[in-house]
Amino acid sequence: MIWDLYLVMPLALIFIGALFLMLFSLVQKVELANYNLVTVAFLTLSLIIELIIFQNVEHDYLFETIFAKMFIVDKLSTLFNILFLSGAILTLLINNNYFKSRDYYNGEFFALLLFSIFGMMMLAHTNELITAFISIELASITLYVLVGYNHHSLKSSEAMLKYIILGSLAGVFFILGVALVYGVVGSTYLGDIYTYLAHHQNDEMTLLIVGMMFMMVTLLFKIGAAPFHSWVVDVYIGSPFPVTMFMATTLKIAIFSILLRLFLVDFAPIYPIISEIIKAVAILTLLIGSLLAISQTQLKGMLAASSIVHVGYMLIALYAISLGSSFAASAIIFYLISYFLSAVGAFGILSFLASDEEKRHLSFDDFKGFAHERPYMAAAMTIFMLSLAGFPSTIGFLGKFYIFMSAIEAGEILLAGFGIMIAFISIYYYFKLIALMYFYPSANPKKKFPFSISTLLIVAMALMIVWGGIGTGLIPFIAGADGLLTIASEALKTIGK
Amino acid sequence: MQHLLSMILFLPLLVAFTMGIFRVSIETLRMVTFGSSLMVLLFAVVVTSYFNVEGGMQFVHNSSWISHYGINYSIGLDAISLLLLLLIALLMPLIFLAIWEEQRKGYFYNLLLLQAGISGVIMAQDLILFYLFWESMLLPIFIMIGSYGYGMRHFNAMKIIIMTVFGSMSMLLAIIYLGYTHYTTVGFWSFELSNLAQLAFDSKTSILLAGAFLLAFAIKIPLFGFHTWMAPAYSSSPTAIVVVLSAIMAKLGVYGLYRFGFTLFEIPLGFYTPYVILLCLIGIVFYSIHAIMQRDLKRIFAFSSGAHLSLITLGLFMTNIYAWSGGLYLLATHAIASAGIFLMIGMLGRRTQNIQIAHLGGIASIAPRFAFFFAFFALAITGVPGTGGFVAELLIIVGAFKYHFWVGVVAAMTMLGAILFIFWTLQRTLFGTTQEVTKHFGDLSAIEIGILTPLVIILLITGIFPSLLLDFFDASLSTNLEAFQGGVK
Amino acid sequence: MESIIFFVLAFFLLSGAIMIVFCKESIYSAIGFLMVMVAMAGMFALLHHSFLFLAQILVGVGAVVVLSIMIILSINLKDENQPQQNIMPSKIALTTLMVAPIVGLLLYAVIKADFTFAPIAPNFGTIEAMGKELFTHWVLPFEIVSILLLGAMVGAIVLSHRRLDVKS
Amino acid sequence: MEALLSLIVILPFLSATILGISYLIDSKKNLSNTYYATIALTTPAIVTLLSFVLAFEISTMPHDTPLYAHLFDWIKVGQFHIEMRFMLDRLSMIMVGLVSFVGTLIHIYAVGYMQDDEGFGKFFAYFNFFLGSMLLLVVASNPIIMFIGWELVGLASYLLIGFYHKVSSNITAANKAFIVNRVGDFGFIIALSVLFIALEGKGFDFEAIKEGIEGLSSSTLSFVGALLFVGAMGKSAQIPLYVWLPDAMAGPTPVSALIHAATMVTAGVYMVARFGFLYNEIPHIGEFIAYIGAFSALMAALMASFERDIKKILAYSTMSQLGYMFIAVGLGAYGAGIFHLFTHAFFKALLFMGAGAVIIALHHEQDIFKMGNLRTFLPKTFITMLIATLAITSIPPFAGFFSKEAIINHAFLTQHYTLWIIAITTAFLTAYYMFRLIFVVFFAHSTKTYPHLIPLGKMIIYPLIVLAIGSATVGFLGIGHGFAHFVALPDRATPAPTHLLEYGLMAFNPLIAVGGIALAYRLFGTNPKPSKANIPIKALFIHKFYVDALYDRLFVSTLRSLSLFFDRVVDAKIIDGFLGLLTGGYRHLGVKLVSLQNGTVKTYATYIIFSVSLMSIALIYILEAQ
Amino acid sequence: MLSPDAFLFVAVVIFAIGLIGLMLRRSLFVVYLSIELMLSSVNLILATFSRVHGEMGGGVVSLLMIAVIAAEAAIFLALIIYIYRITKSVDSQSITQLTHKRDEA
Repeated sequence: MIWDLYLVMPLALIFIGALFLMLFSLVQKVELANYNLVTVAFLTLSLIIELIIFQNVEHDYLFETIFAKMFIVDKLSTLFNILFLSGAILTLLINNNYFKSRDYYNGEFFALLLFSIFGMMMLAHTNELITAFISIELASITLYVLVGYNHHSLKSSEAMLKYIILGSLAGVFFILGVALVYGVVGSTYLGDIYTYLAHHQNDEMTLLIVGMMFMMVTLLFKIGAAPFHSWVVDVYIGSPFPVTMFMATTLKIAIFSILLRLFLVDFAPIYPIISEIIKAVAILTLLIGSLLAISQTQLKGMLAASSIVHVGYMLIALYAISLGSSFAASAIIFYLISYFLSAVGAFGILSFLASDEEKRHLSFDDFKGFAHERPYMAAAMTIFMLSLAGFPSTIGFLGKFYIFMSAIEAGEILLAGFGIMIAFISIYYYFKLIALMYFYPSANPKKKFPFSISTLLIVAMALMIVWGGIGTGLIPFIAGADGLLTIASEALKTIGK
Repeated sequence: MQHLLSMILFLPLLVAFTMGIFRVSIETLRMVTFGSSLMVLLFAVVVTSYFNVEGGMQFVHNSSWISHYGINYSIGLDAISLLLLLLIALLMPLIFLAIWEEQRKGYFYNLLLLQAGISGVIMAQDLILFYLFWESMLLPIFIMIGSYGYGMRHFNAMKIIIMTVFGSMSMLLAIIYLGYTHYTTVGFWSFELSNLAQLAFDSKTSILLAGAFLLAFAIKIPLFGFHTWMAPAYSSSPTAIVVVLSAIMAKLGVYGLYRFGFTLFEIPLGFYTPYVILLCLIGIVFYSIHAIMQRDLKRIFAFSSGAHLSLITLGLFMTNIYAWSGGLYLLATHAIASAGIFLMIGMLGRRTQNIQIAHLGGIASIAPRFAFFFAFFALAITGVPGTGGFVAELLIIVGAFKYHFWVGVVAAMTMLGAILFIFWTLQRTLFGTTQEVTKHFGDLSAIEIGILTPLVIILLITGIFPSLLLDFFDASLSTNLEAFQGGVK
Repeated sequence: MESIIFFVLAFFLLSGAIMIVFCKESIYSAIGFLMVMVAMAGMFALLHHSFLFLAQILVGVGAVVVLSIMIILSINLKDENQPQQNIMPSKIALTTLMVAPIVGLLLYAVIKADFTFAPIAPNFGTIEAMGKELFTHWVLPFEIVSILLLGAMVGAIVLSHRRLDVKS
Repeated sequence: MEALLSLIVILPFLSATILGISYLIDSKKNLSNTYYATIALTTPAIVTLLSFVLAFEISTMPHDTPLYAHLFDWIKVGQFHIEMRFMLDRLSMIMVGLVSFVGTLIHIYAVGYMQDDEGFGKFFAYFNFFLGSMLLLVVASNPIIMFIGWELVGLASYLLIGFYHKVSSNITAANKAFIVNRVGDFGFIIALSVLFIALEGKGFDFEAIKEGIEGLSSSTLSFVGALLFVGAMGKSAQIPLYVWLPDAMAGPTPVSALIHAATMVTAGVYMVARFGFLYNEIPHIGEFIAYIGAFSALMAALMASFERDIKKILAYSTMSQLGYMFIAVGLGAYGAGIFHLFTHAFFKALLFMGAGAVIIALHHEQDIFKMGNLRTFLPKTFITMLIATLAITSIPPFAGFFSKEAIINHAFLTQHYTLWIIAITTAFLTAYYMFRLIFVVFFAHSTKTYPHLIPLGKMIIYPLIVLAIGSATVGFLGIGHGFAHFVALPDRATPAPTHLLEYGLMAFNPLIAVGGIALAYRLFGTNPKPSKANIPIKALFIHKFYVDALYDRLFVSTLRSLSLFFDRVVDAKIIDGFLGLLTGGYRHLGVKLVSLQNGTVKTYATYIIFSVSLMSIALIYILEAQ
Repeated sequence: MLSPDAFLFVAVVIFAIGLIGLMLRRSLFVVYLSIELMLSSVNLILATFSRVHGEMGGGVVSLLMIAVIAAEAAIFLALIIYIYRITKSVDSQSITQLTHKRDEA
């Protein structure tokens, strides 16, 4: 029981934090920085507990007597929680300046952010479809509001409008799918579904397969896979920077936590039936994502579109899971980590710049001569771009490497080749930014490196990316490329039945 | 001793990062980089002195990197790698001397990174490690062409990166496939070259795999048809980069073919041999003729490089001892000669701000030393006897005739190819009357002569006493050739 | 008897749904929605879900529909503020064609599954059974729904508290 | 002795290096001409001495035991084992002696001639470099080392022709010389490679080749022989690779004398003689060589007859005389060919140096029709040149008579009557154009005076005298085939002539020559006029058979337009065009796709629902397929 | 006796009508109501299946769904008011700043 309380602490802390901030936002005198600090404090506390849990947990049902077997705690969920929490912490810390520079942030922002995180964490823990649905809704609904938080900007409002309508539309498919699954199995516990699948023939569960497909639609929508990608670019561009960063770094990962749980274990027996659809989606996602990315004129749009491409890679691995690839799942987790680091860094620099100089719109042209103005920032940005492009010696390369490895293990050499082709195209749009930074003279004078928590974190991200790409086990306690993979595969080991 | 290679590899990186973090002044930076490049040269010389000519792969160091996939930090040297390592170690101090006056710090950082990348490519024995360095060395080149280059530098920088990355991506796919096959057939992961070389494939697969590798190297070399990045990149590059591009980078394509292509794919390469040889032969003629009407010195010698690299590749693919020795010999001597010529074009450009042939002329009458060195390197490129190029071309031609008569005839055309444009170039550049831009052309300074003289001496020694160098890698080469021919049979 | 009730309810349900989609005036749509909600409650009753029937009437009709209508009335939409949109038959046909596969798939699977109603337990659908089920098996989602409602509430407050100061 | 032999080659290179480095370091021109001249003259002098010592040594030894000097292993790759080894047999001994002796004289002459040139040091660096290369070519013990010398003399020739590099046309001439030579070398290297591959494993020294070719098929040998001769064509200016020789006169006159008369151009003849054992196996190729030589001789003579530039006349005459030599070596009379080479070196060097003296005296005037009456002003030059002219027109007892007569008679005796007629015609023309030169330059316009004549120094005159003595006397070495017996080359057997025939032929040749002289006197003896292109055939001769224009059209223009085609079409349009199509197409697709993202929710919703319905169709299909 | 298929059929049709509404109409109200319609139809499906299986789980889920519907309604209605305040319209296409053309300008 004490152990269970311990396990629930991270979630409880987040919820308490959300309530706390919700109430305190009524107090007008509190400075914004303090809200941020409090939020970060709650998140950090939660993160620390999660880290400890990660060391000790194997596979556990929280409060089994009360929650039945709905609340699962294993290394996978803990790992994902660690990612969300760090994503949120990094978002908040890196954007510290940005919050100060914009007058529309207040306490509720942080409360909503915590609610959203709570939803994602719940999603990682859930062992039941309705809980999953409600968690997704919780994470999404709060995120909708966050997207539209900038009430000075029509774009922000437009983004929110689109996100709400399309997100709700997509959400309906999930619950429809759940309903169909329930209709067949008579239960929404993942365990029961698994048992059912193990004892029945395929033709008895047509409805179950249909339900699985509809659930898939929602999940694909939320991660921004083509052809459900249309919202991504608009919403990313429209959102305030911290929210874009938050979305890019957390929500996608959260959805993958449930995707992995569903398709790696519980739906595994019937997953191969729809895997061809996943393959098509993966190909389409890669293609459309790269097409969109090369034609974006805004930097944020490019990053948004390229995030579609990154989803495409993970879908390759997801497809490989259905063909029995044993590396695919850890490849996805590794890729998520690598994308997480790179995206945090890239968006971090954008928002840092946006907070620094109001006049910057952060189009491509604003980066002309950036390297001569801020050499260290440019170096960091270069590292992020290289990592996103999958250039060797960054973590992004290893991420892609594992993905392609899983595809080849699954016997899909052409698919891997296609992925590599897309990676090749992505070189173009990422290097375009590097080119802009280095190839043009700077109009502005050289600036000093501003030592602040934001910049230090950005530099730390860059170092981690490099370390993740080339790091070995030489230095203990700092997980390099090898260590991260170990973590991923350890986490995956615990989700089995 | 064991870590000597690692020191060669990481010293430039270490220097670059330390200097970068402490934001040192340009004077310090210049001194330290030059010093580090001398240190690397010293290390390389020490390695050479301990090198056993008969010994195959040496100085092997192997430590685990990504244990899950059996990827190791695995480095080592054989005679051919050592040759390339010596080349880069020798050229870097000269390049740093050549850019001594440079005020932009980026030059030094990028060159240090480049040196590390190239050394890594030369030493790597693990395919993933190799790929890592292979790609990484592109970045400094990209940034330097784009930042400090000339002409349509942005476009050309993008072009070189796009085209070369295209090749390497295909190679990556093949590498992954190889590694996975090793896992399924042998039971554990490994990307170690020596392990992967043991694998057997059905012929279709191996042909595809070999093709993927070949594509990467063909673009880097570049063979005919994959070459359109070459002239633009050369003409846009700053001196330091163009030297590295022509002297080292292009050779790495051939080296890659030798080290990886021939070790991994003895038989499937046979499938490609006729096509590659055809491309090489076309290249020899095509590049030479193409160079005739170029107006820019760098472009002319870019095509000249292309022709020679085609010849080197030709030598490699004919797989007899003459052609192989000749190819590797040409690899070394052409590296030196083209480094010399491009360094000189850099010096010329610094004086005149203009390397369009139409605006030059009359240099010989006011700057005889410049003219001498320039003509020497140009002639060395044409393979005049007494310089190493002649020996190499002779060996390749003999090897080509051994392979097939008509191949030999076209290979012999290199003798004609280079002179077609080089003498014309010399005429328009050095001779005749002075023009506006060459009116006040200063002769070479002592430092510049100091940079160029070692190259001249090396070229002469390699030309007059070829046995010195040929004997050095003869043993390695014969062993590999036997292994290769054994594999084919 | 049940069949007649079912058909009546289904008629109201469908006509309500069609009203929602095809009526130009928002208020008619809202009335359609009301019809749907009420008919839905009837359906629940028909399925012996007495508690659901109650909840639907209370929450669905009592809260959601009323709230919607109130908002329609409060923002007092005039005709010129409504999007001018002609619903063309061709578009209807096109969209119908697009949803047809989805409907087809669902019906295909449903028919293939061949469901029949199980015999009803004595207390099926009562508050008691519902409560017991809820608090023995469904505590977790129940809790999270409450958090969802809280979050939605905060979000709604944030949205509606906004001042309109769009900078150009 | 070995050391001496090595020194012969090494010394000139060494001195060339010293001179070159001195010249490059001495940017302020502190070093005097004396410094350069001392080094420059010492070297050939020592070499000459050494060669005489060696010549003595050799002539005492049996002819089939040459002297060897092994320096080092040059290449050892597989069977390709090439030693840096020198071989001195009687043939190479003759050549070494000739080259070093004539070379020394020309060096001396050049010191006088180049005195005022600012590139004095550089000139002698090149000169010594040339000397070394030529000696390397001559004493090489295997064809590869010979080829190195072969190439290096080409390079030296390039450098020396382009010595006056401020005038662009001189460089063009130099380029032409080098490129045409390289075309020949292209044939040479192919021949060597084929020969090597055919003989692989048997060694590649001349001796080893001699042993090895026994087993080779006649077709291989023919191929090798023909292509070797292509190399000789280039170096010795035979049809069709002669075009560089007239242009090569752009270099300073000592260069013309040394390279384009006495030494380098004869390398081809030497090479064919060196490979005599090979050509003896394939007489039909030999005949081919002889015909090429004959036509070259005739053609050159025709062109010389209409030329106005004094040096170019001599250049054509060189080509013409080389033609004779090729007739000889082609027909297997190697001794006769080498003998003509030997005598020719004397009188042609003399002619060039005399011409150079005239040119320098007249302030670099080269048009013969602007000269005249010079015998009164330059008597020594006139006499020496007259001797040389008599030698070349084969008036007995001057040197040329003996050597040329041997060749012409050989053609007659081996029943190659066509060749014989050509050779006779050429001899007539030779006499005509050479005396045309003498008459126009030294006799005509007897009233002409030269107030600003530059006096000629001793350094210029003395070598002329020495060579004049040589031209007058060396012919006697050939009496009774003495020379040919001495060199001991593998001459093919000739039918012995009857005495009557022999005397008849001997008398016939000078008669023909006298006829030519008479014609020249009649046309140019008193009042010379340059020929005008008033009839087509004359135009053909004056414009040098339009060969230059033809080559220009055929090769230069073609290559240039091909180059432009490669640049503008193959690279830009085809390859980059294809790549551009790919990338551009992809970008275009991207833009199209972005325009589909029209930003309205309704459309986006439609996309999503449409996608779902597509997935539904796919799923129905999958489910049905199960 | 009614079969479950009848209920499911009605639910599916209502779901489809909701989808059509989303594709057809620009009015935010109709969009909102369409989504609610779809959610309700799923609710009906759940209730039907609960009856099919004869256990209360589906009913409970339906109950929770009603709460979710309420939450969605809250957000949607707040959105509608907000958009109406900004644009004086309930058109879903009243703000179009994020189109590609706009970015290029």
